[in-house]
Amino acid sequence: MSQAILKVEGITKTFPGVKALDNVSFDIRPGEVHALVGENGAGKSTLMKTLAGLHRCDGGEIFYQGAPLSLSGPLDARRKGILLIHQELSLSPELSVAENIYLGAWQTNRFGMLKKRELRRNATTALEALGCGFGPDVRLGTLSVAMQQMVEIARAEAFSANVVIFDEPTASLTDSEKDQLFQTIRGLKARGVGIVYISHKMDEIFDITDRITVLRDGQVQGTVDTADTDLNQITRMMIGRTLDAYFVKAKAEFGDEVLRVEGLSKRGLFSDASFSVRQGEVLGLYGLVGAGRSELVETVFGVRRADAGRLFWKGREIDWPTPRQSIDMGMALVPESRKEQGLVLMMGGRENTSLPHLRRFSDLTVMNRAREMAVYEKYRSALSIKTTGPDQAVSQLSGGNQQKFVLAKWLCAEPGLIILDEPTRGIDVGSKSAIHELIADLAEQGLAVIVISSEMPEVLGVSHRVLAMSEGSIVAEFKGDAMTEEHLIDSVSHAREPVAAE
Amino acid sequence: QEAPDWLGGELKKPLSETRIGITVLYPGSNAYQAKYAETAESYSEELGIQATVMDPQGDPAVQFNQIQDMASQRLDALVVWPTSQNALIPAIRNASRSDIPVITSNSPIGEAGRRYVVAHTGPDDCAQAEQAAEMLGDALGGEGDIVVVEGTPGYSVSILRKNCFLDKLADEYPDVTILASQTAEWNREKAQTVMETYLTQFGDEIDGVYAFDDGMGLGVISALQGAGKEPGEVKVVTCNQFGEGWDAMKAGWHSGSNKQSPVDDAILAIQTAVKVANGIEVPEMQGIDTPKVLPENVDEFDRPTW
Amino acid sequence: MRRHGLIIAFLVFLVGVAVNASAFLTPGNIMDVLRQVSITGLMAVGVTFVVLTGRLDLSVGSLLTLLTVIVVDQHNVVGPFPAIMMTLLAGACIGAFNGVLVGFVGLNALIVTLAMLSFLQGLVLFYSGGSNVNVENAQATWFAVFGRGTFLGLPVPVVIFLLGALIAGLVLQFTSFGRKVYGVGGNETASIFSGIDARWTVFWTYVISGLATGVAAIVMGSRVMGAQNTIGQGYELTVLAGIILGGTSLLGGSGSIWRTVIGISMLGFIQNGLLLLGFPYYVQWLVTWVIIIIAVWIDLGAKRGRIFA
Amino acid sequence: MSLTSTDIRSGSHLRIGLSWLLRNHIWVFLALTVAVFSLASPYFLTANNIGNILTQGAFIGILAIGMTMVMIDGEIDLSVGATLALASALAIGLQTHIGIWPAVFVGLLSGAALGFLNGTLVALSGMHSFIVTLGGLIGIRGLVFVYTGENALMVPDFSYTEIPEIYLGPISMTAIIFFGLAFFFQWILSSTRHGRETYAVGDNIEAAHDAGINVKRHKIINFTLCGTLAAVCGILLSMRLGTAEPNAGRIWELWTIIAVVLGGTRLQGGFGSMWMTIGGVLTLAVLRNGLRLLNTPNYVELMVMGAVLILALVLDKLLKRQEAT
Ligand SMILES: Nc1ncnc2c1ncn2[C@@H]1O[C@H](COP(=O)(O)OP(=O)(O)OP(=O)(O)O)[C@@H](O)[C@H]1O
Ligand SMILES: Nc1ncnc2c1ncn2[C@@H]1O[C@H](COP(=O)(O)OP(=O)(O)OP(=O)(O)O)[C@@H](O)[C@H]1O
Ligand SMILES: [Mg+2]
Ligand SMILES: [Mg+2]
Repeated sequence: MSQAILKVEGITKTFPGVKALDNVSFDIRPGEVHALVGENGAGKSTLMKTLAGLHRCDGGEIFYQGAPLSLSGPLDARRKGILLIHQELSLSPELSVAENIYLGAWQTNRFGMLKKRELRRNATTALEALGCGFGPDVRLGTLSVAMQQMVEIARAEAFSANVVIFDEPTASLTDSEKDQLFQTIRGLKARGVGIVYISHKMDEIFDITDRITVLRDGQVQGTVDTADTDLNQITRMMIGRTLDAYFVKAKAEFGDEVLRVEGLSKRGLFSDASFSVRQGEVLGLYGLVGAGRSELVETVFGVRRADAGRLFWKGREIDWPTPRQSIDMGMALVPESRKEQGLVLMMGGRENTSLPHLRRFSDLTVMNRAREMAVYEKYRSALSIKTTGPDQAVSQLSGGNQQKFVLAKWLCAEPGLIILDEPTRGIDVGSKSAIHELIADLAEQGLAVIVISSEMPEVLGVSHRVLAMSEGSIVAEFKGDAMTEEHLIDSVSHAREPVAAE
Repeated sequence: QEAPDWLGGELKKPLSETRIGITVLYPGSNAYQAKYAETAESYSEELGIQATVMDPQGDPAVQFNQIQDMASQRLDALVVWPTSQNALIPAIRNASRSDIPVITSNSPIGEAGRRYVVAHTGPDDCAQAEQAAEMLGDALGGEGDIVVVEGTPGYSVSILRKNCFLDKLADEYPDVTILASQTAEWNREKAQTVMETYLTQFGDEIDGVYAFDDGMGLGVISALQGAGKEPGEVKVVTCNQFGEGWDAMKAGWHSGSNKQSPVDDAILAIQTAVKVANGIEVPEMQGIDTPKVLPENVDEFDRPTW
Repeated sequence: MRRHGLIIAFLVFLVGVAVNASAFLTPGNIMDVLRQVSITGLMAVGVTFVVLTGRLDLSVGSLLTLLTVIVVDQHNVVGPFPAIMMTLLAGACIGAFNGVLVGFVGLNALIVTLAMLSFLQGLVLFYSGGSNVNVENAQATWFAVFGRGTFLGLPVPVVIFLLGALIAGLVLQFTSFGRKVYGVGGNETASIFSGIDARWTVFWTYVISGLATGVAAIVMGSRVMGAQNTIGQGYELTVLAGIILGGTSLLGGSGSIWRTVIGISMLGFIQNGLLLLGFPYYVQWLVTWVIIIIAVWIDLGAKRGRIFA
Repeated sequence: MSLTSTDIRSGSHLRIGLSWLLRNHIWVFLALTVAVFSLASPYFLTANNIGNILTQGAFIGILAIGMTMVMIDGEIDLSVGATLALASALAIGLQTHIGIWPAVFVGLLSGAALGFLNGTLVALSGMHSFIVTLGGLIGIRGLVFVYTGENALMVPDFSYTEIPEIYLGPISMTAIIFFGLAFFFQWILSSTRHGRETYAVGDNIEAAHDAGINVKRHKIINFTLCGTLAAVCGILLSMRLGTAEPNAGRIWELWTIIAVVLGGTRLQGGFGSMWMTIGGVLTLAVLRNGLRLLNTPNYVELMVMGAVLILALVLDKLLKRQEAT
């Protein structure tokens, strides 16, 4: 293999109270896709932010194209050819696509005026190179998440990057969008660009990467060639043990119907959705991003109002509930965005856990701290959440641990129906399989479970029955042997033609 | 139409077609201003003239705009109670240049602008402050330690009531010492707060208090009562007596103030404006009386209704 | 140390002034200061609820004026007890009106309460016709007790203030309503997903703010035994400055009542201390400026573990 | 035209027009108020009165330009009223010592310096600008009093007040300066690097920072601009009044914020323009002038202003909801 384009030697980074990176060394070669994997909070994002000039490391050295690299900031890194595509998109919705591609690096003439024409032209070139279906003048806020991500990737073209870092790029992409992304990555690779690829999705890692570096608690566990390793070895390096099964399905013993929805419609979002779910059943809801699944379940839960439709809870028809009523009835919704919808970031785990059930944790409105602590402790250890204490602000936790608190806050209500919207997005394999086991457990305890996922193996792996949703309509239902990847893809890609349910 | 007696000339046009603009403000002592405005309105109605009364809310720039707007309506005369001695000079100059006569009421504008003003009417703030100095000096027998409670700083009334008082005191009562001087922003409650702090700080050293108006004077008296003082133990002198101040004086808490009638003030201003609107000569300066009100002669005055 | 940086800074200031002005730290003066801050303090306690939800209430100054005028004027008409009830009711209603506009209609709080500031100022002038109002039988009414009385040797305003602060503090720390206030302030969407009706929570904080201003107006009316239509002017800024000085975040979700009490007392002691040292009042403004910047900065720096952002 | 966006779902011209209107509804509001007052008062639609409105609006307008820059950044500046008072005091007070134009220059400099101070404090400390500038609102007023010694300062020579007495028809120099500055800053916003950065910073500060925009320096620049514009306003005011009042500009910051928000610029940043601000400023000026022409009592004016503001917010809300569906 050729000389490394970027080489990290012994870097260390400490945050108050956490040693995020501990003597980390690794390298990136031109034309390779180098995977970085590890549990939540292992330090992957921190390492990459250090390379992209967003963090300054406390010790160690970085060599870029053979020479020691010192970065004055993120723009400096981009100009030098190191581009980070963030875990959370890093764009400005009110600006145009072209302006976003060159965000912060706009060319100006002598008078400080933007060279708008040049900006447009260059942006168009970059967008065309990626085969994007939109122009440079569109306001970014009107694009879908996948399209926005393409805008970030267009920066790689625009700055002719030598190193491109993807931090969990597929977290909010559908399979077809993912395929498109992979094509783009292969294109970059062919041009000799060194690529770092961070993901929790192991199939992707084995699909696209050449080498894998495993990080654990801020330390490098080792670097291996992808061709020479297997899932078990990587898993063991990541979490110190192997997993026997990646997907567990609950025993199919169904009880009474818990929820039935008939003809639910909301103009512009979804129409005529009908389904039901029984005790002990795991119902999968599959669809492409933007299919309207989140909106559908949010409406059922009462965060949004429907235009039409009927709702039956345990056989009785009920009025459209408010979230409060839904919770009291025994419904729980684990929302898809933990930071916006799931957690009060400056509160600790304890207060977040009890937030939906204040009445249960209070006597005549006075909070009962002991009861709160007991429940908090139970679910913290059950989900093995890493914190320094019940009042540590959850904003200080890694994404995965945050996600576990979102789960904790809903599980502690012991609901009759739990709806999980992308429950494993951004969660490491270890925790992911823990969540899958949990889903199975819950179902076996008699809960009804609805799982929304854009990951086909997951939705097939955990559900007893799968609904496919496309452009706001439930287009197909699969169970038993009919639950195959081919059927699912088939159903959602023929958007308008309803597929016969099997 | 018959011309009223006080006019001293012929009406050029009927009173019902005479249009007068009035912009009044007396920062803080809104009771006085309210009575003034009320009188201005009721008296205009009585005369049958068209009058507009505006409040610049203490902001000279707003008053500036008001004068501009009234000038553009081509009123027959403007009555301006200036919020600032000098800031309105350009506005008044412009009005006078477009042949709209301006009368200042209650407080005069600065020297530089006098030539754009047809006449000035009203009490003399400076004279009142000097009276206050005399009353306090006399009440203390020419010597003692006093504290001062000021109005909102920066307005012409405050400036006159401060400087004229200080000058008079320095000239005629050199043995009266000023311990401290603080603003209470024409606010009764803040005056009470300021006085309480003085009492903590100086205790029994304080022999007298000068407050710029009666509202703040009443706050001072509340503080004295709170501190367990006897009526008259500390001499309180203010400018411009209000109804409650009159009561306090009868009860012995108040040692001197002066009577200034918003009714007289407003009527004089409007009469002058009507004269000017009809092209009748008026004296450049017309004052209203502000007699001293002292515990000795308080019964000679009616209780003020403001 | 981190949590108490504020208190330490405050103590340093107190000692500094006391060394230079002997009257400063006498029990009498401390009581005076507490009495003087009791009105703004009561308002600040109410507004703290609003600020904790990440919103503002700039209308409290005008509201204080209106309510003081109402309580004093109605005292002469219907007597003290009904007047007090009317004042509290009026305060709660106007708070509720703000609450509907901000909580339910979802309008921007800064602008709504700014508009309300103007509107209430107009209402005061309309109600009073511009003139001052006074309690007619000032000597004979028990109404005087709120502003002038003492209870167990403490001035009643101070007792009301501290009692109000205590109740408010307990409500915020230990009740589910308090938790909702912090939840909505910390992350409104997440709170809605957790079944909290953010609209009602916000609504109630404004009602509390209006009620607290009502109590403050009663103390004010009783202390002054009269009202003029500028009496509460500018109080909204003092209240906000006190809350900010205490370190309660304007973004919502973090802060507390004890911080507000400290902040507002600090302002009172600054004002009083500089008066005692004989500085012109405008020096007090300069000092307030410097202290707000330094205190909030230190507080923020301690929270994030770094001085510079 | 809204220069910040191009609508991807653009359909017919009608739709574009409608969506333009939804994003610029202030102009509809302005037209409405103008229509009402024209009918109600014969003096309203006179060249002289229009001139007055423009001049009167220009002062808040100039403050509003700076405020718009800061607000698109997602910040706020409450200290502009006090800053303008200081600039006007310096411009007048120093005249006898150093001459008219040097004094004016020092006035401008003081505004720039205070803006710089605000910006630096916001950037370095990470405090919310509401807090920093609330402190400034209190403290800078103190500086004014220290300098003026509580007195209103008067110009030594009243010819100073004739400097802005240049008219283009009924339009005064002050109004021309306002419009000139507004156009200039609109150009800055839409066509310069700094302007686009302003949107980027206000819209998504993390993204702007991660993209290597020097967010701190950027904010300092905008606060400095805002302070300088406040000083411009203060100097024009001193030329208008011939006097520097220590209380000049009290609560003007509130009127300024009201004007900017009325225009449609968002307090949370990332969205807005000078066009909107001009609309807001004119609407406010028309309302205040019209009510005065109708001889409404003071309390009615206060109540109407409050009500209109709330109405405008409700309208904005309804239109946004309309736009969403
Ligand atoms: N700005 C910060 N301040 C303090 N601690 C931080 C900060 N950023 C990250 N950390 C901590 O550093 C550790 C590593 O975090 P990092 O985000 O790099 O994890 P990660 O491997 O990317 O996890 P995930 O897979 O969940 O994204 C975590 O313990 C996290 O809490
Ligand atoms: N960026 C966007 N701009 C405008 N509309 C969008 C955007 N993203 C989604 N939508 C619309 O919102 C609706 C549902 O989107 P959403 O992405 O929440 O669906 P989903 O099926 O829940 O997807 P997922 O849960 O995978 O994110 C669709 O009608 C889509 O057109
Ligand atoms: Mg990460
Ligand atoms: Mg969704």
